[in-house]
Amino acid sequence: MPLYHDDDQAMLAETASQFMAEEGAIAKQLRHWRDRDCKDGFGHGLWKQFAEMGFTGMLVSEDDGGLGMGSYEAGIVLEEIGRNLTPSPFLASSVLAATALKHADNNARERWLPGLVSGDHVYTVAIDEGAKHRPETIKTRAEKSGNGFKLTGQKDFVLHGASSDMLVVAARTSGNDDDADGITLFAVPKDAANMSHDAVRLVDSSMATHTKFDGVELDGDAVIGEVDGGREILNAMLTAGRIGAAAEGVGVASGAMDMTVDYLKQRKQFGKLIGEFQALQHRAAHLYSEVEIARAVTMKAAQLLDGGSEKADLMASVAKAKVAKAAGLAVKEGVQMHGGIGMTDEYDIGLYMKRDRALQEFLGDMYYHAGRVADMSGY
Amino acid sequence: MPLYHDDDQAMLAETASQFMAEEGAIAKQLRHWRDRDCKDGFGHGLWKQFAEMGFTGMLVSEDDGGLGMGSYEAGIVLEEIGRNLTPSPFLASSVLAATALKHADNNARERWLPGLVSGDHVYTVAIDEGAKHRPETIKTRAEKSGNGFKLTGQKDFVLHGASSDMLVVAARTSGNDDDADGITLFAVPKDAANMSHDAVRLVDSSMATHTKFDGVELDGDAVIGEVDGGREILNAMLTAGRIGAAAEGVGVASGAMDMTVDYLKQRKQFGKLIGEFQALQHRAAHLYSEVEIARAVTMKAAQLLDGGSEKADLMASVAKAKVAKAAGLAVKEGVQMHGGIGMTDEYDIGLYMKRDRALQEFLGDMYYHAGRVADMSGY
Amino acid sequence: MSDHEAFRAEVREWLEANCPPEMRQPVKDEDDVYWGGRNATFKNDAQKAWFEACRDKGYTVAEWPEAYGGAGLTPAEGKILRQEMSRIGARPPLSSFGIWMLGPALLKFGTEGQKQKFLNEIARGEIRWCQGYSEPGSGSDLVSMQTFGEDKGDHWIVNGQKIWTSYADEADWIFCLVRTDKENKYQGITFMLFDMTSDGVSTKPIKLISGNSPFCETFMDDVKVPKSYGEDIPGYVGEINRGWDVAKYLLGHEREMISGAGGGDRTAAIGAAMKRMSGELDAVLRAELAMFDVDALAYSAMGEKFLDEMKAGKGHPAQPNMMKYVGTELNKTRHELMMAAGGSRALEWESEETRGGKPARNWLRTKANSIEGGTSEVMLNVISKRILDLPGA
Amino acid sequence: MSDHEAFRAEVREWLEANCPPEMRQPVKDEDDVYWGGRNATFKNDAQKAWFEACRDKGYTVAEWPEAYGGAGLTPAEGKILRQEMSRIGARPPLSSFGIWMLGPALLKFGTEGQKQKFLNEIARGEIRWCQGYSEPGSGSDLVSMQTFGEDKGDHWIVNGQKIWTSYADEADWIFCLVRTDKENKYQGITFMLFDMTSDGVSTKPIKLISGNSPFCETFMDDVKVPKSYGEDIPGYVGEINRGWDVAKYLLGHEREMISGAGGGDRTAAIGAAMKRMSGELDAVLRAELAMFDVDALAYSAMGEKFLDEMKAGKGHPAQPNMMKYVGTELNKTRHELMMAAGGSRALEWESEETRGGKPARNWLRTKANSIEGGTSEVMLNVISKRILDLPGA
Repeated sequence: MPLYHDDDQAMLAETASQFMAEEGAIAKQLRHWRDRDCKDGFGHGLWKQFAEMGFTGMLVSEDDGGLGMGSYEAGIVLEEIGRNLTPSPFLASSVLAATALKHADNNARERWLPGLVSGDHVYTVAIDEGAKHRPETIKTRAEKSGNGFKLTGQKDFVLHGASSDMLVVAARTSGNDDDADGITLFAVPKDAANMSHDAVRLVDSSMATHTKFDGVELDGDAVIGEVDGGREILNAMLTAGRIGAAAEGVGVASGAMDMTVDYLKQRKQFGKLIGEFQALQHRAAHLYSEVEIARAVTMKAAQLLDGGSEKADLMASVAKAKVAKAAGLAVKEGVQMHGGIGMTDEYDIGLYMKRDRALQEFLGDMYYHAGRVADMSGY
Repeated sequence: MPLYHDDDQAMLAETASQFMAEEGAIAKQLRHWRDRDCKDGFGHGLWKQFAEMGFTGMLVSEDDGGLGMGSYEAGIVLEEIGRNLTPSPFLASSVLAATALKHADNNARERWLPGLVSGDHVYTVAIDEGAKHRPETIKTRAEKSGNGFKLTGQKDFVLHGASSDMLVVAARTSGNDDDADGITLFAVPKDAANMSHDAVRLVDSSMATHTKFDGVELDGDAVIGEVDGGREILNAMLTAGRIGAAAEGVGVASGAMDMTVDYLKQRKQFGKLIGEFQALQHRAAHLYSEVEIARAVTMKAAQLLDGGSEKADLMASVAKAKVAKAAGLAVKEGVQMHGGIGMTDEYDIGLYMKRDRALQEFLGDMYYHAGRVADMSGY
Repeated sequence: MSDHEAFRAEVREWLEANCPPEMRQPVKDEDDVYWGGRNATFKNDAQKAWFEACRDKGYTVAEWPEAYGGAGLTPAEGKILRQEMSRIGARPPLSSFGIWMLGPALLKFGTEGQKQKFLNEIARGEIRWCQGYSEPGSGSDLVSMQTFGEDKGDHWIVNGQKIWTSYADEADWIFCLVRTDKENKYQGITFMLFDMTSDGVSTKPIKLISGNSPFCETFMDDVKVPKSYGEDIPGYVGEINRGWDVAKYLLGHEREMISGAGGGDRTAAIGAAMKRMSGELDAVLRAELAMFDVDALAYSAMGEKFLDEMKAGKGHPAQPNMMKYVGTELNKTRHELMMAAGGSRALEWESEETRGGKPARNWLRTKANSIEGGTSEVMLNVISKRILDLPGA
Repeated sequence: MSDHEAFRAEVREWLEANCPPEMRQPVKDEDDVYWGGRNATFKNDAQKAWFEACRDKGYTVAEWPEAYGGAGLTPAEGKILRQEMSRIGARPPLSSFGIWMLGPALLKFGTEGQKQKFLNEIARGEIRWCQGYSEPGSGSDLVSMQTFGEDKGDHWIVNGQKIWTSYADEADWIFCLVRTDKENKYQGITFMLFDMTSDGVSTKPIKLISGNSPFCETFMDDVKVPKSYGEDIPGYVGEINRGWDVAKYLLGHEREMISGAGGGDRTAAIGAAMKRMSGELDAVLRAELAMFDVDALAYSAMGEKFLDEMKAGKGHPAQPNMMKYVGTELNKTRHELMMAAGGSRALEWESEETRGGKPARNWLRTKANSIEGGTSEVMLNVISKRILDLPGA
């Protein structure tokens, strides 16, 4: 498969680009909700529009009412989300939770998928424990209790946890903290007793929670996949999520870069457009190269995943790390080249820097993923 | 003590600068001996001149016939050596071996120091085992044998080992390979039986050996310091040697930078001096900053060592790593900015790149020393 | 005992007696800093006592002459005082742009009358100053500024807009670059002094990406600036139309100060602190921290060398540009790594655990380091030209 | 079975029958590469057999028309052939600047007579070409070249000096940029073709920092270059004084080729190989390798995307400049890290263990990557101008 959009994908890209630039624009969504101190961190109206566009269920199979598309297509939408800094539960709900629900039995799928596809519901995933992403270690425990389970522990960095109708929670049902086996995924509904959210606003104005499970009672239906067999589903979720986050990061990088290159063509100092200064030209050209490469590897990772390749996991880490490098460079150069006004809240370039930071951290930063590349390569 | 030369040091710097630019110049020494395929890798005549200048014994106490100067002063000479790529046994003999001999008893000092001070002898040290510098592990063993010892093992990267009248060898007299204790230093004369050198030319045209000890018999007099108590002397040697190598690296960096900045003022392309191109200006200015900082930290490390500070060890690693970064940048930018002719053997800039590479590796590269900084800082 | 040792003993004793324990704590919050001025209030008695003791001893501006409110210390003595204050962690008794910026300009360019009036007011914390330099169209290219003062004989009528005037909303007076000759770019600027309560002056705070800030926009709408405030007290520093000389001197001084402060936080190694904060570090992050610490520790040696050379009148006069460039770039990297080590917790923007998002806000704030006081690009231009002597730079 | 599948099967069968096992080994030494030419000799029978089989089949230049010695394959068929050769590790049967450089120029700009003569000679390995572009004073600024051809009616008398002419000492003919109008910078250059045995041509090998090299200086001292070699066979390509168009086309083609090859070694991850070679790696070096491998693997995806887009006529036409820039910079870093992992052993310059200093010589040789074929600086200029559309670039 060639590494560029086919006709359908090109059409999707155009649609998504237009939609997000209009409906998901910074002024209309990010600044709008932020300036109103919105406790969701995103607009439910836009989420409904996502559903109308078919985005919400794009990874859901056609049998389950979705579009049955792949990670590559989700990446197309996510890149536009990134470019416009559009706040939405798309990554958590439509990529991460949807990937987990693919592995659920019919009952669970019937219970949860229609709400996702219709845009009535918002889901999220609870993976991290502590401030850094280390899914190899899972301490949250689910103990057998009657016909079901009792969940105890704490999850951090749960994206819009307090606004979610259901959380996919990775918990340990057997073994020790660091074991690969013994993990089970649960679909925990928002009204579960003994679950509490400490919601915090993050630097990019999104909301996340520290979520506490203090003996949350779950029945057997809550299990996604097999008991003790959740690691594989978790890994599938992580790979899809990382590639999705990378795709969004490519959009953030591109958006920041385009805005900066435009500025270089407008701002004058010393009687010249600052874009005429060769030192800035070379830095911009280097940045362009990095962003192009980040996009390529993200597309490649998505293609591998969609093709069922074993290499998808490695390439997902490469993509996540490379995008972190490129997008980090894009926002840093963006603010620096904008000079003083780049530091003001009035200009958008700083918003790209904030979003990039949160996205870098989500599902593992470049250091984590570079280390993973080394581990997987055997050194 | 302020971090600049006092009057005596300034005078030494001027003397060393003039001497090395005249007598130690690239055409007169490095190219001269290289093009004649000299098996020593340096000129004994120049070494005699070093002695006449007092350089050979500058770290040797006045009681032992030297100048009783410190690491700071040795650094002044080494920076000029680096700037002119002057091949000599100064670092191995007058810094490393001399530092070890300070810890030797009177007999040994009387035996070895006069030859060093007079320039008649050349010494070296044998520390590394394997291709990377890892002095924490020492496998070469010296076993008790009669009144003396029998030395067995192999040392690598022994600078001009085959041209040396004596080698200071770090060997294990007790304990396991990785133990801190149980190391003893020996002064092994060149005519020792069962010692063999596999001499190789290195990229910078210097000579080094893989030296094999196949049951080398040594009498008790060969011990420098205490039996099993050599680690401390070894560490003292390493610290002095690393600071010395850093100082030489500062010279290499400065020499390469100056040559490059000069070239920027001469070469024309597109109807302009290439030094007028802002992208090159900024890179040159960045390089200047890095070289200045590398010099500062090297001076600081030397001052700390001369002042007997506990921080000298840490700062030696900082200096070695920082100089490696700065000098590596200087030679890379140097060759690139010279363009095609920078790749030719006819121009000197490539010689700086070669010398830098060898120097980077000697006594630990930037990765080793950065790791050491982390270890020593407790993370 | 040398004179210096005697002086050190004397300083120690004085500090022991006069610096309250509360004033030996690190500055934590904005109101731990005392800025003086007409509307100043003290946070607590300790702050007041410490300020007044220093003021009376001349220690708010220790190296200024006694006639202008200082203690007339020699540079060597000044260094000893700073060392001793640093040893006990004493806070600065008074912070102000009067001390850092206007004072040095007046000491060099001011009339005796200006020094008597303004320096004493500054030293005693009576008048708080702000600085009117940048304009929206004039950042790195400062000399292109357009705020204009029309000559009306004994006064000017000033119109225009300044930006990045720190604490303009709390300052009493402003020192301000005003164009007084439109035909002459460099020799058409006057360095004016005027009261912020003058008619026609208004300010508007600037919100930064890191949150609220001390920066303001300052608007001047037909502001009347007298040419004289009394005998030998001109309403401008230096000569009319020669304000750029004063401004350039101050910019150099500012860079020196930034680089001189070049030590401090931004040069500290951080790896160990990150491990204490976050526990075991990812291996690659640890390596990045180690490579950073090498740079930071090396830069701190450079800071020491730079200060030593500056004191001794050695070193290249353009070196502060290098120090500013490297120091600010390092500090940005430092905060990038701190954010990485802090993980998702460090992303929090308002939480109690992060004291209102300190890690993230501090990180964002550092991004201005390489913009304010001369961008990194300008620093590199200056190094190219003045140190490396590259053509056409 | 689609046509392509049929073609693939056919190619497989042909390769099986015609590519000797010895020719399926990686190229190790210089004489494993067959360059053709008047004085060519074969290293062994296998090399000869493989070359002749390909020559007779048109596979030395498979996508060229059959009339010019090729096999007339479509691009899709050409790709299949390359894939199948790559699958069995088959060596190129014939390497030459005629194939890579002059051929494409003639295909685009040549007369029918030139194509008939020169392309067939190239395809059959009869004539080995070298390239005369750079001059000592004209590197990045190639168009400033000064080698001059004086018009003598039916011929030129050429004087001047070229540099970086690869294998000039072994080549039979040269394609050479010669100034034919001193008044006209861009439209005063002619792309000439002449025999290296002509009177007045001499060459001198260039020794590089990595050791001996294929590069030469080439001197032209009153060399007579005919304007015609027969009917419809001009002694120059394109028009007189319009050689810059041909040169520019070829430079673009060269960058495309470099970027197209952009895969290969320089994009490979190296961490695992370094560990196999050196044992346990220092922690910080391991981290640096990991960060590099991220870049290398990402670039290899970019290489794939670039080739796919190029084949499909998508992608920005200036993209080869980006590929060349990043690929060469990465390759330099790669060898820096390989030297670090290799330690003191990798420093050896002549030892048997290093096969005559391969690691160090290869490392040094990579430093030219970002100079030859357009410097990184020129690549960045082109990206600024042609892709980012920055002003004055």
